[in-house]
Amino acid sequence: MAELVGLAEGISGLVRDGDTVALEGFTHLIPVRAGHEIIRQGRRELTLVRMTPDIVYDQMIGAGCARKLVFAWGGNPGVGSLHRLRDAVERDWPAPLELEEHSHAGMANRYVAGASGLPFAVLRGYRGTDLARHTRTLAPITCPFTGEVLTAVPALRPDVTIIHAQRADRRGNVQLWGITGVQKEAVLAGHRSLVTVEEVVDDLDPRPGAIVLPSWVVTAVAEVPRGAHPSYAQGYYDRDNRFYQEWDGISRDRETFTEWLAEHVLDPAGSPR
Amino acid sequence: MAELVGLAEGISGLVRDGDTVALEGFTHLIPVRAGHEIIRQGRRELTLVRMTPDIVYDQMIGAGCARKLVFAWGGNPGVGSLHRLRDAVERDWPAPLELEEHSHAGMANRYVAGASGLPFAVLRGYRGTDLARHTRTLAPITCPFTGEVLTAVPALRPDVTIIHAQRADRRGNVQLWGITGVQKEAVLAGHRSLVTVEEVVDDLDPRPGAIVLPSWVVTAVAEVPRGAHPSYAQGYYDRDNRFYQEWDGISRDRETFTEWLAEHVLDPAGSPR
Amino acid sequence: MSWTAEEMMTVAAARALAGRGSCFVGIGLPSTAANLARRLHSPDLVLVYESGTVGAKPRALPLSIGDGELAETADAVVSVPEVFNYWLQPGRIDVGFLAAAQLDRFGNINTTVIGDDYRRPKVRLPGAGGAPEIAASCREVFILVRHSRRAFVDKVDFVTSVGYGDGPGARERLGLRGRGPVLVVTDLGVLRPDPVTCELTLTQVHHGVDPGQVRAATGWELAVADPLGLTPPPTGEELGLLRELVAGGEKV
Amino acid sequence: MSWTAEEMMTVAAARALAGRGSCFVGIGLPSTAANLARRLHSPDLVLVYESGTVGAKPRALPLSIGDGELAETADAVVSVPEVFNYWLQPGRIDVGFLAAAQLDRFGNINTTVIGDDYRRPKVRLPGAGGAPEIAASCREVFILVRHSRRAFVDKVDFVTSVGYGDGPGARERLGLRGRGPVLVVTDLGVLRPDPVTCELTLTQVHHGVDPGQVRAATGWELAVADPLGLTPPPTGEELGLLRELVAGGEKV
Repeated sequence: MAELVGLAEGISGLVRDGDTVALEGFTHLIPVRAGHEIIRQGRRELTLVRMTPDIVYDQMIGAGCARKLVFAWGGNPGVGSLHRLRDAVERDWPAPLELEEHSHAGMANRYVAGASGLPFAVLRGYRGTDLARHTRTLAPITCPFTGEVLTAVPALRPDVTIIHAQRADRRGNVQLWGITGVQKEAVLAGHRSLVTVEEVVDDLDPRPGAIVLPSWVVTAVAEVPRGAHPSYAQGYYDRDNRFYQEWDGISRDRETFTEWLAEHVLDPAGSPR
Repeated sequence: MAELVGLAEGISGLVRDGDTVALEGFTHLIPVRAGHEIIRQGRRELTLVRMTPDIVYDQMIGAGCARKLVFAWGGNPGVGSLHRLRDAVERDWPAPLELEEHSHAGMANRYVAGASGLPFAVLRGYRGTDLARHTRTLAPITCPFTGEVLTAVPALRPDVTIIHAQRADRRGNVQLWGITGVQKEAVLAGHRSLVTVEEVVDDLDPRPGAIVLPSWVVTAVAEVPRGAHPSYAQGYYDRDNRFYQEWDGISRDRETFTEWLAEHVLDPAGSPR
Repeated sequence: MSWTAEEMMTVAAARALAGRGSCFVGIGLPSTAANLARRLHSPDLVLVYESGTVGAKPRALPLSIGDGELAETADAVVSVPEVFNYWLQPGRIDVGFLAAAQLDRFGNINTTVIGDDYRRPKVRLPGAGGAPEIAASCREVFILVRHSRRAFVDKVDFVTSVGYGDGPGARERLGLRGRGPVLVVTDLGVLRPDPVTCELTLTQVHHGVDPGQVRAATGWELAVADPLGLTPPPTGEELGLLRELVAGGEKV
Repeated sequence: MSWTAEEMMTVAAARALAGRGSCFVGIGLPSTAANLARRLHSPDLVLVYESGTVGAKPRALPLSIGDGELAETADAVVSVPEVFNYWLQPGRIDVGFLAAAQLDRFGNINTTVIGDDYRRPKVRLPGAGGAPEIAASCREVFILVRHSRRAFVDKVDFVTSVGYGDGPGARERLGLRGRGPVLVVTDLGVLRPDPVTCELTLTQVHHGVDPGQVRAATGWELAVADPLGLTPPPTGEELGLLRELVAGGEKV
C-alpha cells in the first residue's frame, strides 16, 4: 500500500545518487516540483529517463544532477532549444552528459516492456535511421512466422518513477485524467514510484477518461498543489505558456540560470516557479 | 466512416463463406444476435475466432457454420460443457471441427499484434505445456539483449470482427463501458468490422470507464436492442443466468438443439432467444 | 453443528489466503474462498479477475468472471490484454487460484482433454483459459480440486498448466518465475510439495478424515507427512459467512 | 491584398490536405495547416496528435501537442503507447506532417544534430520524437520547411527520419510500408519526388517566386519540372481564416 508522505520525505526516501529516475508526463501533469526537490536535495550521477525532456530536465541537468539522459525529444515545446541540455552536450557544462537516444515509439514500448515483465518489446521503427548506428539499446529481430525483420528495444525498469496526478485518496489510490501519456506504464515499470498529486481526497468519484493506479502498485504519494506548474493539471490550472517562453531567456546563459535556480529552487524562502 | 445498417444487411455485406470471423466480448457485451444472423444466412466453412467460445459459438458450431475454431476456453461459464462443441470435436457432428488452441494471454496478445500492425507478439507463456506440442501457431523467441527464451504468437487479423456495444452516434462513433475485454484490439485487428449497439443516439456524452471507437475504424454499425442477450449490457440489462443453465439441457442432444434452433433462430416468426 | 465436505474445503482455502495481498481469482470455489477471506480476515485482499477487474469488491458472489458487479466495485477496470500483460505477467500478484480436471503428483494441471489422443479425445474439456500464465507468473499457486482417483492421476493426459513439470529444477529450466503450486486444498485434506522431490504430499487431513481415505482417492502412491496436520473444523463465523455468501451475499 | 511567405506556405500545405481522411500532426506550422484545412474544405479531417488525442477538434490553435483543448475535443484520448502502436504503426493514418532542420535530396530528415560528430555536435537539436515512425508508417508524408541552403542540403548530417533513403527501392528494402515524403511545401514553392529517381524536384513555385530563387536556396542541383506549376495566391477566405486561427481562433 502506498504511503502518504511529504515531498521532501518522499524524494529523500526513494531517490538515491546514481539511480535511474524517470519523471514522466506528456505535456500534461509534468512532476516539476518533484524535480525541484531532487535538485534541492543535491542528488548526483542520476540517469534521467524521459520521453520528452523539457524545462524541468533542463533545470536538473543545469543543476548538475545528471550523468546520463535516456530520451527521445529534448526541447522547449513551441519555443525552441533547451539551453542547459545543449550546454551540457556541446560544452560539458556543468558536467558531461551521456545520451541514450530513442524515438517516442521506442521509448513508449520500452516502458510497456518494463510494465509487462518482458525483457524487450518489438516495433516497426529505426530501420534506415542513424539512431540505429549510435544507440546500442536497439537490435534487429526476425519474426519466427513471416521472416520479417523488425526492431527490438530493451525494457526500461527505472529505479524510481515519478509522476504527477490530479488526485489520490487517503489509502493512496491515484487518479488521473485528460492526457495520461505513458504514466501508467512508467509507474508499473519502476521498481519504486512516487506520485505527487494536486489534492488528497476522501473518495475518487469516477471520472470520464480517468485511469486509476491502485495503492498497492505505488510506493508513496505526496500532496503537492500546483506540482506540475508550468505544465498544467486538467481541471486545476492551465499551462503557463508565458513561463515556457521566459525560460528561453533565463536558461540561455549560465549566470541568469544559476541566479534563477538559487532564487526559485534552492532558496527555501524563494517563490517557487 | 462507418455505415449505419440493418443487422441482416450488415452480416450479408461483411461475412462471406470461408471467412475468418471473430465475435468478441468477454462475458459482457457478447454479440449473440449477430451470431444468430450468421446462422440464418447459412454461412459455411467459417474459421471462428474467440477467446472464450460460449453459447453463441456452441449454436454456430451446432448449426454447421464452422470449419475451424481458434480459441482459449470453450465452455458454458459457471455451468459446464458446450455440448455442441464437444459433439463436433468428439463425434464430428454436424461436421468435423479443426481446433487451434491457445491461452487467454496468447489470444489477447495475438489481437494486440493484429491491432498494432505487427506480425507477432511476445509473452511469457506456454513453456512446458502440451499446447506447445499441439499448436503450430507458437514459436520460441530469444531476447536479443538478455538471451532469455520467450514465446512468440502470430498476429490475428480476422476478415471480420463483430462486437456489441452500448451505443453509437449517428456518425458511427461507438462507445462501450464496463468490462471492455479485448474488443478494441479485435476491431482494430480486423480487416472489416461490424458493431451492433443497444441504441443509436445523437451524442455520446462522456462516461466513466468508457472507450470510444471512432467511426473511421469501424465498417458498419447496426442498432440491435438486447443484441447481447443472454449475456448482459451494462446500463441496459443483466445477464440471463437462467438461460445459461437452460442451455445445458437444450444443447445436450441433437434433436432438442435442432428444434430450439428452428424455433428461436431460423424461424423469422419465432421468439428470439 | 454440521457442514459439507465442500464447505470445509472452501473454508480451508479461505484460511490459506490470510496474510496474502492479492489474488488472481477464477470463478467457482476459488472465487467463493477469496470472497470469504475478504470477509473473514483479509478485508484489503485485492481480487483480480481475468475480465480486467482489478480490486473488485463484489457485494454478492459473482456467477461469472465478468459480472457487472465486479466492474462496478473494482478499483480499476482494464482491458483483457492489459490484465494479462501489465498485471499478471510481471509477477505482481501473490496468489493464483486454479481448479483442475486432472492433477498429477508434480502439480501439473490438465483442463484440456481426457484421453490419449488430443485430436480425438474421450472428453473434450474447456481448455486453458488464463490458467497456464496464472500457473507460470503468480508468486504462488493454490489449487482447489475434489479428491478422486479420476482427478488425482499419476500422469495427466495433457499438461495445460505447469506445476513442477517433471520434478526439481523444471520450473527454473522453463523460465517460470512464480514458485508454482505450494498448496492443494481438497474436500479431504491439504497437499503440499515435498521441498526436495516437489512431489505433492498429504500434510493435513480435514477434521474427521482418515489418511487411508485420502490415499485411496489418489491415483499415485501418496506420501503422508509425519506428523500429519489436522484441519480444525469450520467455526460458526466461517460457516455463517460462507452460507450467507453462497445464499446470495450481503447486498449493500 | 498582401500576405507573408509563411502564410503562403501554410495555405499551400492546407490545400494539399483536401481529400485526405486523417492526419498525424506535429506542433507549429503543420498543426496550423491541418486546422486551417478543417475550416476550409475538410471539416471531417481526423487530427491525431502524438499525445494520444485522436480526432481532436481544437477551437483555438494548440500551443503544444498536449494541450487540454485537444483532450477535451477529441473523439478518443488514448495512452501514448497506444497512439503509436494501435494508431500510427499499422498505417491507418493518411498523412504524416513533419518539419525538418535539414532535408536532403531524397527527403531524408535530420532533427538530431548539426555537425559530423554525433557525440560532440556543433548544434544539438531536440531529436527524433515521433518523427521516425511517422515517416515510416503514415500512408504519405508531407514536409514543411522554410527554404534555405542550411536546411536543403545535399546530405543530412544525421538521418533521423527516412525519406527515400539512398534512392529507389530503399524504403522497400527497409520494410517501410508508407509511401514516404510525397510533398515538400516551403515558403518558396512545392517539391515532389521524381517518380523514377525519387529525387526531390521543384514542381511548383508560389505566386511571385522565381525558380532561380528556389535553386539558389537549395544545397543541391535542384531539378525543375517542366512545365513548372504555379501556386495560386491565398484567397481572402484562406487568409481570413488563417489569421483568425493564428490570432487565437474562434473560441466556442
